[in-house]
Amino acid sequence: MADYLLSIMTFFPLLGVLVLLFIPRDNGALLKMSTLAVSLVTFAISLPLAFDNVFATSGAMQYREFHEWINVGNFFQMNYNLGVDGISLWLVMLTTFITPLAILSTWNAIDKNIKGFMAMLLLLETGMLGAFVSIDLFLFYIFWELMLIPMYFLIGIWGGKNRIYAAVKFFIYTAVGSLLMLVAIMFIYYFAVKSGAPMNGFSIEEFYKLDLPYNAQFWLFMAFGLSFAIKVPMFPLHTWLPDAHTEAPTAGSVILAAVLLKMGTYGYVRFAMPLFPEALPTFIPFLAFLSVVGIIYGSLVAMMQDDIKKLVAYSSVAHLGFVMLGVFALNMQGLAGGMIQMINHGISTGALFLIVGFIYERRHTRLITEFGGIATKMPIFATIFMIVTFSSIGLPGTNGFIGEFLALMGAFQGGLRWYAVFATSGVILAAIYMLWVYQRVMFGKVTNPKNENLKDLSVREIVIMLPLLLFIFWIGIYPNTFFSKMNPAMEKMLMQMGANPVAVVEMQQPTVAHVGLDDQAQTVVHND
Amino acid sequence: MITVNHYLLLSAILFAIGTFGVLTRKNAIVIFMCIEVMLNSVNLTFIALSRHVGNMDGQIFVFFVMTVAAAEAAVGLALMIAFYRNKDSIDVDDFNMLKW
Amino acid sequence: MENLVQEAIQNVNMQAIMPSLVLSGLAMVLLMVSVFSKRGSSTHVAWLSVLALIVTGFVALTGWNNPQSGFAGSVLFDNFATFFSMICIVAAGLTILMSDDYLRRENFPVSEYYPLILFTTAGAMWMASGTDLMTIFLGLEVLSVSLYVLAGFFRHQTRSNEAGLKYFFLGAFSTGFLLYGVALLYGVTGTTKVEGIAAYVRANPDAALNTMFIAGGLLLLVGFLFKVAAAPFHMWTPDVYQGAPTPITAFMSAGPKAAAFAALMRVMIVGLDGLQSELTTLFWILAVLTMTIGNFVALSQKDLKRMLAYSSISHAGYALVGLVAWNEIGLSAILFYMLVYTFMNMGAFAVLVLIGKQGENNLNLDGIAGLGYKKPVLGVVLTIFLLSLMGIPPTAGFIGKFYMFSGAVEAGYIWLAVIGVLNSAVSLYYYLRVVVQMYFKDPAEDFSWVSINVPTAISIAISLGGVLYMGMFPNTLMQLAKLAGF
Amino acid sequence: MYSNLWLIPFFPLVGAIFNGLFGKKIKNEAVIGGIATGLMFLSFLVAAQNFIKLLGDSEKVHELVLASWITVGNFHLNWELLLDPLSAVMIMVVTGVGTLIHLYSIGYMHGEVGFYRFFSYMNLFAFSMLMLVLGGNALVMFVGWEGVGLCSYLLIGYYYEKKSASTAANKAFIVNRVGDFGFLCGLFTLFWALASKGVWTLNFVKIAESGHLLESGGLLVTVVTLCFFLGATGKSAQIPLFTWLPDAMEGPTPVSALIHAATMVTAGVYMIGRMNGLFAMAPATMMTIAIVGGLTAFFAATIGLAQNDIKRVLAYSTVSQLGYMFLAMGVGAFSAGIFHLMTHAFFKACLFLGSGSVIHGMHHAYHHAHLHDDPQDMRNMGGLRKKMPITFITFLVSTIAISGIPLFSGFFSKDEILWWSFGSTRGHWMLWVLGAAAAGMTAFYMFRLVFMTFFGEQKTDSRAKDHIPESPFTITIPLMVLGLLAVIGGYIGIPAVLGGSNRFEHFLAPVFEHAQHLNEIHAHGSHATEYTLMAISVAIAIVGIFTAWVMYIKNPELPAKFVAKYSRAHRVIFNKWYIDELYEAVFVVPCKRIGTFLWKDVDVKVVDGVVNGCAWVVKGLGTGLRYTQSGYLYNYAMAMVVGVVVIVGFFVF
Repeated sequence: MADYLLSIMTFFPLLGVLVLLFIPRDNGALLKMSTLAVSLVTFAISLPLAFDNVFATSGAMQYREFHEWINVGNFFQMNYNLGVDGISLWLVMLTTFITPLAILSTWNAIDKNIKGFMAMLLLLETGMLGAFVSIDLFLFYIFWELMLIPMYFLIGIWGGKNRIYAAVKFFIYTAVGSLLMLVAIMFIYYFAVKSGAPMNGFSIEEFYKLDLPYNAQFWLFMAFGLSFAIKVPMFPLHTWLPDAHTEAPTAGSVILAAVLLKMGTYGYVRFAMPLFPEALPTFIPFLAFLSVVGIIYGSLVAMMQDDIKKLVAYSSVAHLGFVMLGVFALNMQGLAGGMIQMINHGISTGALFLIVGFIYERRHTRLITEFGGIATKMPIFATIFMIVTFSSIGLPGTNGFIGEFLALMGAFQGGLRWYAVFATSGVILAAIYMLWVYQRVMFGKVTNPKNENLKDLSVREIVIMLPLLLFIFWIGIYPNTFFSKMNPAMEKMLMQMGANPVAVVEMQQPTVAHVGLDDQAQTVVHND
Repeated sequence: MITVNHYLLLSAILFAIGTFGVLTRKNAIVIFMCIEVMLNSVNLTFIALSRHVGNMDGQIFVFFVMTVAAAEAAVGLALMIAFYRNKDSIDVDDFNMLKW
Repeated sequence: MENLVQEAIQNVNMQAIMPSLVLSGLAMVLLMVSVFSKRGSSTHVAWLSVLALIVTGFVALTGWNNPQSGFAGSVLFDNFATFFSMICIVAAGLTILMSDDYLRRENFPVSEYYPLILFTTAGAMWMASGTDLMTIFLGLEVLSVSLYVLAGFFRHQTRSNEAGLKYFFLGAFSTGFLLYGVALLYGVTGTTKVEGIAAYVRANPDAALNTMFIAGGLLLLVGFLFKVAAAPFHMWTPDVYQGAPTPITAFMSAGPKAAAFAALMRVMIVGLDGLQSELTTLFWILAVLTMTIGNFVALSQKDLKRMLAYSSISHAGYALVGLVAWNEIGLSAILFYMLVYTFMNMGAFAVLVLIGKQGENNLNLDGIAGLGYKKPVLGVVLTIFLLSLMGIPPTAGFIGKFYMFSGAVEAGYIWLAVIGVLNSAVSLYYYLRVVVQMYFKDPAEDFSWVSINVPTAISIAISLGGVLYMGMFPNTLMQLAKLAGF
Repeated sequence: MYSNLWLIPFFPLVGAIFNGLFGKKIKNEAVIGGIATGLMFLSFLVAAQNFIKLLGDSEKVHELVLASWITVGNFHLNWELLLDPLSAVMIMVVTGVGTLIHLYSIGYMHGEVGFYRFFSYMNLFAFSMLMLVLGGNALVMFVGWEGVGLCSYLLIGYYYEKKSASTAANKAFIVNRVGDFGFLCGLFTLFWALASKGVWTLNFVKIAESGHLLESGGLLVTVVTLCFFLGATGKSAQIPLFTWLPDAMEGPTPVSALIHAATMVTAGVYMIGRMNGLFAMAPATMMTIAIVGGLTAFFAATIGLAQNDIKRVLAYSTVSQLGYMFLAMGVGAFSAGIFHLMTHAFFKACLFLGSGSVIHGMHHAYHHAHLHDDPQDMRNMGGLRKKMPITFITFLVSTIAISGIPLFSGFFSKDEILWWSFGSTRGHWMLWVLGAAAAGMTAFYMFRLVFMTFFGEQKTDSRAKDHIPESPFTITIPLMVLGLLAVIGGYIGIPAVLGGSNRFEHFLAPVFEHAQHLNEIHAHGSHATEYTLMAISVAIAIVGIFTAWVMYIKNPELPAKFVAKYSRAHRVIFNKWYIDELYEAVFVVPCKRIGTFLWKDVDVKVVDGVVNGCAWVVKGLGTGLRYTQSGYLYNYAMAMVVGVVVIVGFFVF
């Protein structure tokens, strides 16, 4: 079993789709139950990964699986090459963890074509898991694209009023970026072929060792970077996100926010940055700048939204700005912050979307002005919403803080000082927009008669939220559970990016009045 | 002295005339005849060149071209008749249902 | 004289033309069968045609790894020819399977239809195996003349008439150019054999500077470009595809197009290798132009057949990328892509055949609103074909496109690959529009007229199997495509 | 040794969780309040035990690692607690005052729907505050720091149905976040600065040990400390971030007493004390702190002069008193600052609780009479000393203490601050002037408050007049205890000049002495000067009290005349110098405008416009190209011919 764990985990949901095909389409309850069961089993299959201590000691790929897949002589070869390391471990876990919750959240929300909906969710899970565990770039690309289709249908069929526009925009926008990446993938491959470097299909492990000229790295990074930046999404490539989120059904939004966006950041960490370490320094100022703009811009725009879901969507732009900034710091703190922030965003924003879903289910509107005073009617909901809000704001003791703190600290240390300062202001803005929306929705007197008879959360809804709350606090209070298994892999990855994991970018002269963006900082390394 | 070039020039002119006819005429039959002119100009070229290069391949080719032209004529005229039955016209301006 | 005849007879080697011979013969037999059949019943001819194709298929397969040269080097039935022959046979078979019910629905169950398809296929096989411009020309004409008839087959329908006529006129017109090109090449090289032309160029390296030679080569090329529907010789495609009976449209976009590509490749790569640098530049421009025009214009189409016609133009553009690359990957990619395209395009058309009402007035975007709910299986299947046409994994279309663009990248044409993928991105929009209509709109009609009949279902199933199999386990066929290259 | 330290924050945490989860089911106020208060008291006992142990211990700094927290690369951080004299004092104040206020709340919050919620929040607050003061590294402190901010938010917004309450809560949290921005920046800079010297730490003890690695008076340490100070201004309501505190009075009065007077708002002061080593190295920062502190003390006092809401007066008084503490920190009088923090905790808590008692009574009366007058408006009070004697006495005692009348606690601490601000190596006479002026005003407005509330004739609506009761014992007991402390709390720190030994300062010396010594911070000057200054400040206080007596007891019509005469000045002061309006105009409105602009114009029109524009252009091109397909045969043929001509022409020529 352990030898094929990743394959079993990845394709189990697909197997579930097959099972669903044989369930009558009008038997909604059975469909839901079996989908939930499939996703829970998938989660169970993935659990041994989380408990495996090998990740704490080794940064190498574990649970390797290798099969030759396509081999057309020396010029075209690709393999079924799976593995998981500390970088992808928690993202895999996040995926298997979030999916059952997302499924559970749709219990009453979906009445149209349940079978299709559930099949799409499971298909999506396979795509996501596959993308996280692929070591072969080609295989990764296949899973990467595979995710688009179910998401497209989730938005397009079960979405809101403007769903077609949103779905098509989502699909084409993301595809444009990934298609350029495809060309870049081909280029790397043939560069490797021509340079006679040892190869193993499109295995990134071999590609890491390539000695690409700077010029090539520059363009390749552009292609990869663009593709992932769209997925993240980084400003100004983010406009598909609010549309997609607003229109998507709750479960779709949750998965989109929790996992799909992580594909972009994960792509940077796993592919774009370590593959092209020489081009990386050229882009970092620019990308860090965009991250910071994303943080501030996303927050300011989020602040003025009148639709809660849109607000959360824009807040995602801001949150992922922190992730990116941390990753671009190129040191352990930053990367760890970025990585854990990915998980955090998955949990917190996922939870926020669920929360929006809960009230949407009750009131069929998401306009902030329609609400007010909900706290009196739904105290449990209010409490949970409050906790999630503060997690999203990044209150210490909750997960959000750990991520933001480490990311900013890393950025500060990694020579992105001024970026970090501006990014830190996002901490203020996050409080503004989140608390403001909380106030307008939850506090005050019930002024809208339609809100008079709102029911508090049902047991099912509480069950959905509890695991999320657990992790909000777990990561906030004892993140070492997660860090300990990420550290070796992160260290390895940073080396690959050409960075020293424990570097501190020194100021030129500690007493000079100006510590500028452009200080040509020298890297001073200290190990204790 | 009439050289191969003269033949080639003549056939080129014929080909051009045929092409021009296809572009300008509206009657399907006339267009078809223009195409025949083009094919025959090609035949002329083949024969001239066959003589010029000194082997028979070109002439053999001409036979095939003639055969094929005949076959095309049969099919083409049949199609025109079918169209005429439906539209009472063989003006190419009327072949205009399918566009854009 | 005696010697010549003897030599000629020795050189004949019927083995080399056996597949086309068998098919033509069987087609004629079936023509006779249909003459003596009762008017209005064509089913038996259809099945017999399929049988004929299967027989031919087996005959053709004997040519694999067993190249047969015949008629003094005018015909070469090698792996390349076998591969393309198989594509054409598959395309023809799928077409026939989806036609039977269709013809009855359209009240025109005329059994000559099937032998005509077989003739077309035979012509296509000639083209694929021809190594003399003469044999290629003959194959092309056999194919074309039969297709003119098939395009205009519904003689009571003005639309079909118009399609047939337009195809006929423009086809004949382009034949003129092709022949003129052959004549010029013949004048320079003194031969019409592809190998002979190549030998001439090898012997006279400055032939590439010879105006007549270049002009001849290019005019010849134009003839083929017309057949593969490359811009600016594509203009017939939308009209003809739209007007022709749907199965014929499907067939045209797969079989004959593959054959034209086969001839194009053979002539260009074997014969005009000396013009490589000029030709790759030209193909670069043509590929970009073709895919761009195809995709852009498809964006604003409402009629599904017309939209797929433009899509077919753009796919020809993608396939031309392989010729630009002019390398092993590029060429085997074209072979593979043609096979893939056959399956996915035939599949998509087969679904359209099923969902069309009599007269096919509903084959536009609004007409299929909500199809995914009323006919879920058809919806899913059509979606998969469309995804494959888009080039989304895990379908064959993705692998094909990836392989194709890989060739370009390998040869250093990165910008071409970039333009290609951007074009794919544009194409997403119009393919997705179909999906949008099928799934995101409420059903406008109940599609009660759609009856899924066995033969069409078989053809859809084969296409689907092909698309998925080649999408997920492409190794075998990619290797075959590689072996089929030269 | 001190291994039970963790119990101190743990008890309230248990209370918070217990009441939060089960309080709603329990419903019994006695149980809920009892658990909360009891746990606080347990916490107090543990704190006291540790405190006493520390008194007798020669080793004054003790760290207790509870668990690891964040381990990433070289960065290693623990959940760790730090007990030294400074935190010992703080835990005593927090648990002690906290217990009393919890007890008080049982009575005060009686009958509230959200009774359990209140106690849960209060316990959570105590937990956070204790984490703040016990935190062994900057991040644990920050957990507490933000935790108290959270609880403050929750408790200010306790009456969340009131718009003003939730708005005030938001304001408090957001303004605090501005401070946190500074705190975080400081933390990052500090960490980075130390890490580049090879010390990867946020641990307070280690920071103190490696402070010398940074250049004293250098830019880096100045930036770090200024950033931290920005954090402190947020939490401790100093200029420019003080505006949230008066609004925070929307919370129930015990909250105001515990959070917005006694404990949380002093966190900034504590933080500076905690990092005194760094601050001492940055004279520029110290100067800034002193000036800001002095100005805050002064300006807040001016605003306090004109307020009519009993709690608002106290709020501004708190701001002003906090200013004193910062003044103390700024001039290097760390222990004096902490001393004032402690005494202030006693008397200000007592004052707030007293005002709460008054409000409670007024409310009761209005409720009884079905009136909806404002129970907090002093203009409706008067003559309450007979109705509520215990409240009155404790209130008066505390007022005397805050006014700086000798023998009461406030005198000792305030005077020491004033002395340092004059005589310290980091002091200046102008700082003293600011402080003294503020002291005078403090005396005035505090007595104005007392006079308006407890003296004179009762101005309450006649229907409610006779229904004002003295509060129940749960309210009065804490009042009495705190009143007592307000009187005697200062005696542990009688300065040498008055014949004391300033035991408080000695106790804290291990924390502050080193930095003071290293950076040559000390107060100098003769005893004569000290006496003189002391006399002047007492005189000023008495003048203030006298003026208040004249204006509110002797000639009650005087204030109105005064207002009429200096109407403009009054209006400015009454409207708090229009600071809120200024911030609204400078920050809030532009921020919203920018947000709307970014959304409606930039995002929708520009960014998305480009995206949709691309799609539009592509589609437009497609539509344009489409019409080349005319349907006419000869056009198609023409296209072919043109194609042929171009292709052949291109390659032939």
